Amino acid sequence: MIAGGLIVMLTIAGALIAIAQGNIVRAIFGLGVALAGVALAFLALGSPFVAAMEVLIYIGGITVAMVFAVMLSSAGRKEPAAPISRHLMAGLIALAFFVGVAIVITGAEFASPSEPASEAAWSVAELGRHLLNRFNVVFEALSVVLLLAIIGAIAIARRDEPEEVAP
Amino acid sequence: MRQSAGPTLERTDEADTYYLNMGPQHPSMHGVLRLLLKLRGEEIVTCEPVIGYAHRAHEKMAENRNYIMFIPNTSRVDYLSGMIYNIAFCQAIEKLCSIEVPERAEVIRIIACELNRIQSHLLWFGTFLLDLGGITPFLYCFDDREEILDILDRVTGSRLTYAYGRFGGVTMDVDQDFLVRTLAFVKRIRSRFPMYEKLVGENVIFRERCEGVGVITPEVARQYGVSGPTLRASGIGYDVRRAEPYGGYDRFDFEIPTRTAGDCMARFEVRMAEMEQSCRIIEQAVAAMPEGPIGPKKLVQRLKPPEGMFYFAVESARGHFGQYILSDGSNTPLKLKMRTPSFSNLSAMETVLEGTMVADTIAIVGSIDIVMPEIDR
Amino acid sequence: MTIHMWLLFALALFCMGLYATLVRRNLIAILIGIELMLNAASINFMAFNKFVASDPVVGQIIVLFIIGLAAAEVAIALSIVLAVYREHANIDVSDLEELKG
Amino acid sequence: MPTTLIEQFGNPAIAIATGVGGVMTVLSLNALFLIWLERKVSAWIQRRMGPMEVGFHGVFQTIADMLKLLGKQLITPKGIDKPLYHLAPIVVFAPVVAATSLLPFSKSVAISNIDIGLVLIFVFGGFAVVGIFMAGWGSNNKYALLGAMRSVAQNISYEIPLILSALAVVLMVSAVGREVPIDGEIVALNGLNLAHITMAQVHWTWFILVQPVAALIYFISVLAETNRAPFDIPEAESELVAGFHTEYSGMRFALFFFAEFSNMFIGAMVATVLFLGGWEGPILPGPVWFFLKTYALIFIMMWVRWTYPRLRFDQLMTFCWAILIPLSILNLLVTALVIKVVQS
Amino acid sequence: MTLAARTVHGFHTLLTGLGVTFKQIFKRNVTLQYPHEKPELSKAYRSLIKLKRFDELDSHDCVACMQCVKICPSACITIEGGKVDGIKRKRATLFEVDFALCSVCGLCIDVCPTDTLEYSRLYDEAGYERAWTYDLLAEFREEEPAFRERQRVQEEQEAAEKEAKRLAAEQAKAAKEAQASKPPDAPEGTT
Repeated sequence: MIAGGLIVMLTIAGALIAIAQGNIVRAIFGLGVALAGVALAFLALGSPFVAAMEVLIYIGGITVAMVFAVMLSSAGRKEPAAPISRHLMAGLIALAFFVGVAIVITGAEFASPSEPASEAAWSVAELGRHLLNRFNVVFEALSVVLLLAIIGAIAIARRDEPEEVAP
Repeated sequence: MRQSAGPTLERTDEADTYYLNMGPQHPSMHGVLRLLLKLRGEEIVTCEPVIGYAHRAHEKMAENRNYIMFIPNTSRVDYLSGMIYNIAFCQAIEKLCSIEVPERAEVIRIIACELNRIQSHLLWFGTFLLDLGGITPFLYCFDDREEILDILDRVTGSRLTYAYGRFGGVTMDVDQDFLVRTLAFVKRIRSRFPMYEKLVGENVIFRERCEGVGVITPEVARQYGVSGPTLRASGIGYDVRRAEPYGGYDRFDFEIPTRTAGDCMARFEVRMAEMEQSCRIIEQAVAAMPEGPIGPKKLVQRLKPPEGMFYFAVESARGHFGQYILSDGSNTPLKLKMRTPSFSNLSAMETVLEGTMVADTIAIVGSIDIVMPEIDR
Repeated sequence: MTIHMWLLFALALFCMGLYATLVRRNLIAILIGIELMLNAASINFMAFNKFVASDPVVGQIIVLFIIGLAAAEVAIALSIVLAVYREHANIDVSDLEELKG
Repeated sequence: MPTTLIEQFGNPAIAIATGVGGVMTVLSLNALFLIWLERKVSAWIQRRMGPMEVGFHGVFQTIADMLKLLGKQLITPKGIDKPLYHLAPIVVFAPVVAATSLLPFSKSVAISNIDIGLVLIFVFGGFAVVGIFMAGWGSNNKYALLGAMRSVAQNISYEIPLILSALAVVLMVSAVGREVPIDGEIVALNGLNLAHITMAQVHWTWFILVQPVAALIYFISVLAETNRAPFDIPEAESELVAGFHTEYSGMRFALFFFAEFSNMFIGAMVATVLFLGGWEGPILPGPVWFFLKTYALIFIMMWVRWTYPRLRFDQLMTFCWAILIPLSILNLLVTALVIKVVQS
Repeated sequence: MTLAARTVHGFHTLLTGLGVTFKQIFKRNVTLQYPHEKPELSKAYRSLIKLKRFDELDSHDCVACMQCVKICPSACITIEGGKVDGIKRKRATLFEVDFALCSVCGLCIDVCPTDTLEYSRLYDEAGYERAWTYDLLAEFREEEPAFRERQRVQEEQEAAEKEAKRLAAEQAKAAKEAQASKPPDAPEGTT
C-alpha cells in the first residue's frame, strides 16, 4: 500500500513536470520520471519483464530520442504561454473526462478470476512462448510496424542532399 | 535565450549553425591557438584561426640590441627546432658580413641541426598521435627524443633553447663520445621505425583517421606559401637545403621525400621518411668530420654589415624559414623580419578545414605541425 | 492497492496527458502528452491483467505491443519534428497551416 | 544456485541495506584498485613506473587523489540547469550500484538472483544514458553538449550489437538444455538468468569457445558502452576537453569517474558470466575465479586503451552499423540455425 | 578490397599493435624517480654563471671590465668595482646575477677577457619568490682582505723586484754610459 502510494506520487509528480514545464528538456526529463513510476507500477502489478522493457525502451530510447530531437532542432526555446482561454478549455475537457470516467470506474464491479493464475504463468518463458505461438501475429505485426517506422523516419528526416543518416 | 537552461545553440546568421571557440585554452591546441569554428552539427562551415596569444615581440627586440645579443632569442622563436633557428641566424649574419666558417664547425652544425630536425619530427609524431587519442606512441617518441636531447646536451649544455651558434662557428667542440653516441642513436632510431610503422603507420584506426583527411592541393599550397613537409606531402619537392644549398648541405647525399596525396597520411609518411634522410646526412657528416678549429678565437662582437637589404633562408623542421635583414651599416639591425613556415601553413587552414568535422580539425591542425610561438614571434 | 485505485491512477495520468495535448503548441510537448496517455492505457491493461484476467500473458503482450508501437510512433513523430524544423526553423504547431484545406 | 540475501536475512529491508552496503564496498574497493591498475598498466606499457610515492608502489595514490577531490571546491557554473546538473552524477551512478547487485559472484555469493537478470543489466545500462544527457545539457557548455550527444548516439547504437551478441548466448543456454538440480528439484536452465548462464558452462564449456564472434562483438560493444578508448569519443580530451563532464569538479567529477570505472567493471563481469563461465573453474573457490577472469578482461581493456588512437565519430557509427550489427545479426541467425539443425 | 577483407586486415593490424605494446611491458623502465635519483649532468651543462677560482691567485679574477654587462641580452648582471685601494689589480666589489632573467646563453662567458666566468653545476633550482639574485662574490668575500694583502705583498714584491731590476738596469746602463763616455785610455798593461 505504501509502495503503491509512492509509485502513484512519483508518477503524478513526473507527469506534472512533464505537462506544466515550459522548458521542453525539463518536461522530457519529467516524462522520464513519470515513466519510471509507470515501470514501478508494472513491477507492482506483477510483471518485472514488462517493467524492464518499459525502462529500456521508454526511458533509454524514447525520452533520449526526444532530447536528441530537441537539441537537433533548437526546439528547447520557451514556447509562448498559451492564452488562458485555451488552458480553461483544455482543463475543462480533461476534468470532465476525469469526472465522467471516474464515476464509471468507482461504480463498476470487477469479477475476480475463478482461480488465480499460477506462478509459472507469469514467467518470462511463458510470455515468450505465447508471443511466438498464440500471439504470433502481434509479434509479426509489431516487427513490420517498426521496420516501416524506421524507413519512414529516415525518409522524412533525410536531408535533400544524400548524407549519412543520423541514427 | 541565455536564461533558459542548457547551452542554447546560438543561432548564427545562418540557420542550424553555431560558433565554437576551440582554444586558446584547449587540450589539443598546440600552444595558444584559437580556432573560431562555425559549426553545423559537427561539421565545420567556416574556420577562422585567431593568433597572437603568444606574441613576445622578438622582431622588435632585434631592433633594440646588437646582432650578437639576439642569439638567445633565436631558439625561442621556434623552441622545437631551436638549433636550426639558432644556427640559421648565425649563418645569415655570417653571409651578411662575409665571416668565414671553418669546415669542422659547419659539419658540427649540420649534425646538430639534423638531430634537431629528427627531434622535432619525433615530437610532432608524438603529439599528433596524442591529438588522435593515442597516448602511448607519444611516450615512445619521447624516449627516443630524450636520447637526442642528451646528445645535444653534451655539447651545448641545453636541451631545448640552445645558444650554440656564434658568428663564425659554434661555442663548444664535439668529442669522440659525441660522435659515437650520435651514430648509436642513428642505429637505434632506425630500429625503432619498424615498430612505429607497426604500432601506428599500419594501424587501421590511424589510417582511417588520416587517409583522405585534410587534403592540401598543390594549388592551395602554392597560394598560401605552404612549405616544409606539409608542402612536400602535396607533391611539390621544394626543400631549401636542395633548392638553395647553404651551410655545406650540398656536400651530402640525401633525398627529398615527397608524396602526392596531400592528406594527413602523406604528411605523416613524409616526416617519417625525412627522419630517415636526416639519419643519412648525420652518418655522412660524422664520417666526413674534419679536424680543425670550430670558430674564431675571439668572440666576433662588433660587426660592420654593409648597408641594404638581405634575405637568407634555411629549411627548418617545419619548412622555409627566412630572415629578412634591413641594415643601416651599424651593429644593430634596422629591421629583422622572420618569415616563419608555421604562419603560412596555418593560413592555409581556413581553406582546408572547410567542410571537415570537428575531430578532423584536430587531426589536420595537428598534422601540419604548427608551433604557436613561431607564428606569433 | 485495489483495481479501482489503479484505474483511477491511470485515469488521472490519461487526463494529464489529454490536457497537455490540448494546451501545448510545441510538437514535442504534444508528443509527451500522447506518451502519458499511452502509458495510462498500459497501466489499465496491466491492472486488468492482474486482477481480472485468468491468463496473465495477454495483458503483458498487449502492453509490450503498446511499447513497441510507441517507439515506432516516436520515431516517426520526431522525424517529422526535424523535417518541420528544417522547413520553418520552428516547431510551433499553430504556425503549421500549409496542410489546412 | 546462489542463495540471495533476501533468503538469508528474511527481512527485505535488512537485505537491501546489506546489499547496497556490500555493493558499495565492492565498487569502491574495485574503483580504487582499477584506477591504480590503469595507471600502472599505462606506465608499464609506456616504460614508466607510474605512481610510486604513496604507499608501496603507490597503492594508496588513489586514496590520496580521492582525498584531494573531496577537498576541492565544487564549482557551479553560471547559467546551468540546476536540477539536471546536480542530479546527473547520481543518475549516472545509481544504475551502476543496481546492476552490480545483479551479478552472481559465485555459487553461494550473490546479492540477488532475478530470473531476468540479463535484461535488467541492459536496462540499467540504458539508464546511464539519461544521466549523461542531463550532465551534458545541464552544464551550459557546448563541449559538454557535443560530448553528451556523441555519447548518447554511441551508447544507443552499440547497445544493439551488445544485446544481439548476448542473445546468441541466451540461445545457447536453452540449446544446451542442461537441467540442474536447484533446491532439490530439477530445473531447466533459463537463458536470461545470470546464474543459470554460468551453470550452463561447467567443465570448460565456455561460450567463448562456441561463440567467439559473439564474444568479440560483445567485448567491442562493451568498450564502446563504457566509453573506453578507442571509443572514448564522448570525452575525447583532444577534441571536447572532457566531454559531458567538462563542467564538473570535485566530488561530482569523482562520481562520474567512479561510475565510469564501475561500468567497466560491470561490463567485464557480465562478459565473464556470458562467455568465460563466471565462477566456474578448478581448485580455486568460485569468487576467485570470477574476479580473476574479470580482471583479466579489464587488463585487456586497458591494454587496448593504451595502444590505439581514437576513432572519429562517424567512423565509429559506421563501424557499428555497417560491421558490428550485421555481423551480430548474422551470428544470431547462424546460431539459431545450427541449434535447430542439431536439435532436429 | 571488399569490406570483409578490409575488416579482417584491420583486425590484424590492431592485433599487431597490441603485440607491440605488450612487448614493451617487459622492457626496462626509462624514467628516473626524480627526487630520489638525479640525472647525470653533462659536462657542458649550462646553469647560473660563477666565478672561476684561479690556482695562482687562489681567487677569482674579475676586473670589473663590464664587458659581460654590456653584452648580456637580458641585462641580468650587476657589477661594481674597479680600482681598489692598496693594490693595482682591478677588482669587482659587487657581482650579482638575477637568475630569473638569465637565459643561459653564455655570451658573458665568451666575452670575458680574463676567462674568469664559467657555468656552475647548480641544479634543481626552485623558489617562492620572483627575485632570484645570486651574489657571485659571496664565497670570495671573506678571503678578499687576505687576497688583497697577498696581492699587495706580491705587487710590492713585484714592484720591488721591478724597481731592483730597474735599478740594476739603470746601474748597468749608467755603467755602460760611463764606460762609453770615458776617454779611451790606454790599457793598463800597455801604459
